[in-house]
Amino acid sequence: MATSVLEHRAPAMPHAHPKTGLWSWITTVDHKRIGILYGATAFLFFLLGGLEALIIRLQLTGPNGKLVDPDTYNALFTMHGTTMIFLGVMPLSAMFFNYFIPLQIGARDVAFPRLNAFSYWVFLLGGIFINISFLVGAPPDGGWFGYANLTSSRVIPSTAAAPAPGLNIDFWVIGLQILGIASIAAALNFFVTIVNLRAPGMKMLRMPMFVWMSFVVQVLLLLAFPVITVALIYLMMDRNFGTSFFMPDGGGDPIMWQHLFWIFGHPEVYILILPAFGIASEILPVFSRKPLFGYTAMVFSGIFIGFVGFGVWSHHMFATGMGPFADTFFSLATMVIALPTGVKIFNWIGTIWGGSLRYTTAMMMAIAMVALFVIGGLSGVMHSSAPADLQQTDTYFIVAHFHYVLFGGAIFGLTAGAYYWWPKMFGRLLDEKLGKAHFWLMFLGMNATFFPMHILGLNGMPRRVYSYPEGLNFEFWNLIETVGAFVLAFSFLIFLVNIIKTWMGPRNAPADPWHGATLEWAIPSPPQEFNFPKLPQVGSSVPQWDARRAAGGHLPEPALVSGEGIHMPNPSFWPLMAAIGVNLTLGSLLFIRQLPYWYGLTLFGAAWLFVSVYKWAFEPAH
Amino acid sequence: MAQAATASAGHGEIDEHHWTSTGLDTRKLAIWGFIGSECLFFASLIATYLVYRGKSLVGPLPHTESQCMMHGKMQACEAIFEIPLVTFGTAVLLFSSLFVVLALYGAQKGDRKMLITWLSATVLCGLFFVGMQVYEFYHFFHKGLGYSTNLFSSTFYTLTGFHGSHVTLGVIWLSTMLVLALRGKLPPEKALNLELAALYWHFVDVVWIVIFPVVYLMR
Amino acid sequence: MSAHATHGHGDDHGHSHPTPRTYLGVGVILFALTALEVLAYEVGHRPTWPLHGMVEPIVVPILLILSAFKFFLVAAFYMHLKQDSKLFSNLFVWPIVLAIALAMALVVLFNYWVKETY
Amino acid sequence: MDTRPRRAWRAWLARAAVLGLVLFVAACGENYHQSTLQPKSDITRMIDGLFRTTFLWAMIVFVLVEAALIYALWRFRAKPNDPEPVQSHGNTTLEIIWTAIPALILVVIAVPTVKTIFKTSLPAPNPEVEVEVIGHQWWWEFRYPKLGIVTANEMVVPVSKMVGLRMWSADVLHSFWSPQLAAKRDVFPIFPQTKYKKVNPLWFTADSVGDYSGQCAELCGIQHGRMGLRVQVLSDADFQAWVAQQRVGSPLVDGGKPPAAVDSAWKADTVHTKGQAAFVAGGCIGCHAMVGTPLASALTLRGPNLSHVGSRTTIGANMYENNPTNLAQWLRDPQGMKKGSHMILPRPLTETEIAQLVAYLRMHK
Ligand code: HEA
Ligand code: HEA
Ligand code: HEC
Ligand code: CUA
Ligand SMILES: [Cu+2]
Repeated sequence: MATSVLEHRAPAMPHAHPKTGLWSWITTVDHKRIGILYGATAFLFFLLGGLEALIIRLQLTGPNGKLVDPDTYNALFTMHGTTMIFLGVMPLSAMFFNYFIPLQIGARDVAFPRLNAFSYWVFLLGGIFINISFLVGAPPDGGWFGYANLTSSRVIPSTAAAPAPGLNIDFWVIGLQILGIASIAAALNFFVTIVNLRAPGMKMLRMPMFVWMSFVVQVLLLLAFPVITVALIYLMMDRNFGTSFFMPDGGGDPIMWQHLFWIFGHPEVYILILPAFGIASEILPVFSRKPLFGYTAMVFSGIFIGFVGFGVWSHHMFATGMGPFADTFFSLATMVIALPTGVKIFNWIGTIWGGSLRYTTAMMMAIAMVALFVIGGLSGVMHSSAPADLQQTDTYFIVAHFHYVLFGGAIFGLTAGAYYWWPKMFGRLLDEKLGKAHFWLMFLGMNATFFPMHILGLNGMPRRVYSYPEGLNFEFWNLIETVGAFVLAFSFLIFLVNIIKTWMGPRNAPADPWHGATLEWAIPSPPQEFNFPKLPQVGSSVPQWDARRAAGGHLPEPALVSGEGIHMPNPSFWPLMAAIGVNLTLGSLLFIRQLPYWYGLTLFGAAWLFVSVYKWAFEPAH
Repeated sequence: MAQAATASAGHGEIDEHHWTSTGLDTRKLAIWGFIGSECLFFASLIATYLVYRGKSLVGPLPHTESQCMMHGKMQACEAIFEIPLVTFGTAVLLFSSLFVVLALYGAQKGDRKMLITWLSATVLCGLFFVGMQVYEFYHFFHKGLGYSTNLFSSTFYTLTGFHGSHVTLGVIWLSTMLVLALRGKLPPEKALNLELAALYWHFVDVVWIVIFPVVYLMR
Repeated sequence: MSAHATHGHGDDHGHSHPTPRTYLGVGVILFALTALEVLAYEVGHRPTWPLHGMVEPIVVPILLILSAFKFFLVAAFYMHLKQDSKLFSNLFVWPIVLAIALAMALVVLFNYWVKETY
Repeated sequence: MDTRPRRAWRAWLARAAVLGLVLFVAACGENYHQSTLQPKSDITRMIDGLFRTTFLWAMIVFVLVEAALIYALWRFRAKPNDPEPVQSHGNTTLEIIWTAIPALILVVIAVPTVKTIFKTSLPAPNPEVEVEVIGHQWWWEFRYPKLGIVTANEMVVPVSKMVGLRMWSADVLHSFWSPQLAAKRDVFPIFPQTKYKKVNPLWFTADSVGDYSGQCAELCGIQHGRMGLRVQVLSDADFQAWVAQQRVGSPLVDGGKPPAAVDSAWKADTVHTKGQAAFVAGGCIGCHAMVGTPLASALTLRGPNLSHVGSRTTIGANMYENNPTNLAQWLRDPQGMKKGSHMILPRPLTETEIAQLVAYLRMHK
């Protein structure tokens, strides 16, 4: 499909696309390659976020930690949270969206391949932008939800002149706006892809569960990101132009920021977890040799989670004193989310119940994701009780909750996906022995790191403290947590070793190593550029199983075909150019407070963007 | 594109390159999805305006006289809004919505004259509206309403400013279409290109339909 | 492939294509509604005008209803939602519902459920 | 596979489980001096009861779900030559059951939740002691408007009397948290210009005498980690004595003027006079109200009121014990003691001045 405004110049003939080399990656519009780019980039960011976490853990190992300064510590957890969420889990999910949505729905590519490339480049440059802050010594340090008015520049309007605010928060504000553009563009793309490019016969209620959950995620992204965009704009104005959106001295209200942030922020947590739910729903049936239990219930519970997810945001604000009616409303609404989530958990158990379970690494990761997510979910329900949350909020009990859902849920789910789909993406099976070692260490390390946080939180350890005194007896569990974190780091080193080892080995993966149920297993590993020589005809939600059954239990290895006559989109270099334009335009806003003539760079960036978009629009798409 | 599917339809066989599961055009779907997303963008801006209504600490205020700081001293300031001018701008924007459907009609029917006439009219209306807003902002500014003067000014300028920038983008987009039309590159098969721009334009218009009463008319 | 996709832009599903006459008619109504809005505003805010007492307390509802109606007309006729696929209508209506719900929730949260000072 | 290592594994597992249990029990013990699990007031008991209800049900769900999962993992593991499992697609009755049972559990949690919300979120109806809590970067100010007291970082209250707090902030958001006595609530900035003031309430009736620590719980900048506080619960008699002592020279009593007798006693005391001279010369008065200095009545200065700093057990917001060594070091190098704190001395003090100031500050109990 073309994005161009005009196609009159598009010659309808196949082009010879360069297949290798740096240029081919820079100009690629192939969803599979973009997926790999997303994955590689996000994994590096994840390691960076992990490294930040390790420093946090080292600092907190014992009482009165002196490893880093308090301000550095604030920057570390801010960037750790921001990195993990916006540069780690979201783009790791985007890797799977990119690679597997088209494959699972039987499409040749996403709806707008060049827009897809654009999303990636914007994400990459935005991620670099926000991390450059470390190099210039001004890393964001206002926490990952950047509460105003700490993040507004006029903090103390007293007689003593407040020091000129640094660029720390500006990096964060602008970086998130850049990343938001990437997310919205990608979400629009996948949304349209799922609605419109499903293979013949694939009705909505025949879509693989991963595609369904991804679909819900795209809707959430489209609806939630505009809200934080507005909030960030306000914050930027407060910082740079003296407005008072969140400043009480001008009549504004810092709580406004909290509402706008969490109206985005709560749907965001489902944006983070639903892809992992989808992945688990793919893996559990395949390795249980049973279809997903309660397909329809799974679909509707996912939709319901997304829907209700928009009505619970103030559970992050119970301590702000919203009054009894708001507290009641948001408490009850939050509790309701346990129901559809429970439906998911029970249906997963129903799926493995009576099955014939093969314990591959992917399967173990997926099962662990179910087991660990339950723990995080249940602590979530404990927070949802507003008065109880008055003790829990801003303590390590919360930190425990969200690492159980984010690490136990999202990261385990995504890692499961990596093991499951690795052979499809790279034509090589990851080593199962190393995989199991990775799994057990990760499982152990995860619980050692995050379980004690429950105990510490309930026993009075607040979060975001750069050190704690001796007398409170926090040291023992903190020590265990630090050890756990290094076990986790070690498990990821094993994963890296596994990747490298497999990389150097031969391409040994068959098209369908696991006896999968969905369309991506019907084509060679890795797939050819056009994915499907002929669009598949789909008759159920498990087309590959249907085919296998029809073939008497054994399917021949699909042959490579020439792809003659299949028009694939042209590579293009304008998405990258446009992404640079976006970064120039927004990035230059960093300096408007200090040096007004940087407006020049902003205008230059806008012009650059403008030209790139026109070039893009008028370039032949096929 | 969907229109090219004609060749193979009805034979039980699909044209793989133009297949869409819903039969709807992919780009049109995208623009609608984008519009849906934009609803939340404007909703956030409007909600902030509403929440902060009446909470400004100093003048000038939209509908009433107030005390405000001007030329370095506190003094009485008149109400900011001038309803007749915006009403006129609103009407112009509404008309432009009408004009662009007429232009689209012309494009679809291959009526080049109709297309060019109405499309030019649309662009002119859009330009007029942007001009009206620039004039309005300038005027307000000289009545003492800077961007950071009070909560009203900040929320008002941000909301209407973002609407205005959407109008500006729409004008650029429609002008591009106009140039294409003038060069004869907007034949009926390509009318969809104009339809997308028109949808965006209508959206910007309906946002104003909400902003106008909520911001200008509600006291 | 479903039959309707053969019709090009997917914009007429057996309904009659609107004509410039329809568009014009809608335009006239839109203009009239705007005029009514302003009239309501003026009447509502000028104590000396006739009907002021009646209109004043309901100015806001009047404005909201009129603008909702205008919104509907533009969306249905100019944006072709009346003839186009239901999917497009859903893509517009549900976000609007959410948007209104959130905006109302915020207004309520800030104005009715909190006591500023204790 | 050889069974022996497996057995060894199991033994280890058993031992680990026992150890885990012991540790977990220890985890809920009295060792933690800031624990939410050791409520010492009416409101925290109420919240603790609610927490225990939710915790109980969460544990029940946890055990059932994980048990079912683990059982299935063991029971349905693949065996060689397994036939294809029954291809069940779902079961509507089951779906209804496993929606309905959790719904019931939620109702059981929701009812006490709502009850407690209505009991805890409103201000105290008629408190016997009223305290205004004002968050500053990074210390707490406590004012007792009716008793005429201004103090910092250590709140003193009588036992068994309802204490009503009215809380706000002088700069950014903070959150007042006293885990054993009052749970927590955020405080929001109120500046002189602010028209719409958000003052948050909290209340508690402490049920036993003691010294309880607490801490700011909302990220508020560089020293958020060390924005501690203490609440001392005294017997009624002790509290009355404390009040009488603190009223001397309080900005809320006589504009900070001490009674004439006290004043003349101080003026005769060289520790006082030298210290006060250093206090003025060192620039301390720029930020601290202090009895006897010109700004003794000021309520809006940057730093805590020091009129009775000698009576406090800690300095730097519960960071250091209040002893001569720490105090001297604090004056020598405030930034080294608490990096980023807003105490920036106009000039370094001489050792003599420090000695004089320490003696002076400690004298003012
Ligand atoms: C992947 C991300 C993710 C997910 C899925 C969730 C899921 C949930 N979260 Fe969590 N949450 C976060 C990420 C996530 N959260 C983050 C990052 C924060 C902190 C932000 C910050 O402050 O930095 C946070 C904070 C947070 C708070 C605010 C705490 C505070 O700061 O004071 C609350 C309060 O209600 C909450 C509740 C919930 C609930 C009820 C769920 C539910 O969706 C969970 C539902 C699941 C289950 C309940 C388990 C399975 C169900 C059953 C087995 C059925 C039977 C169950 C019962 C009958 C109870 N979360
Ligand atoms: C998906 C999200 C996610 C993930 C995966 C993690 C993973 C981890 N997090 Fe967390 N965390 C958050 C999201 C996440 N976190 C958020 C949102 C916050 C709140 C921030 C805030 O308050 O603003 C937070 C806060 C937070 C805190 C609280 C800080 C505080 O409040 O003071 C702590 C403390 O222990 C912590 C620890 C960890 C640890 C040990 C891991 C480990 O699991 C990490 C394991 C991974 C690795 C160890 C990587 C391996 C690294 C190497 C092998 C080194 C090689 C490196 C290079 C090549 C560069 N995190
Ligand atoms: C620029 C302002 C400023 C100046 C000047 C200043 N202080 Fe401070 N002082 C503060 C602030 C702010 C704090 C609270 C620091 C914290 O805990 O984060 C403080 C805390 C203290 C404390 C601890 C109080 C307590 O209860 O915890 C003492 C004692 C103190 N200052 C003494 C002095 C003396 C003596 C001088 C003069 C030599 C002085 N200060 C000068 C701002 C100032
Ligand atoms: Cu004050 Cu944190
Ligand atoms: Cu939430």
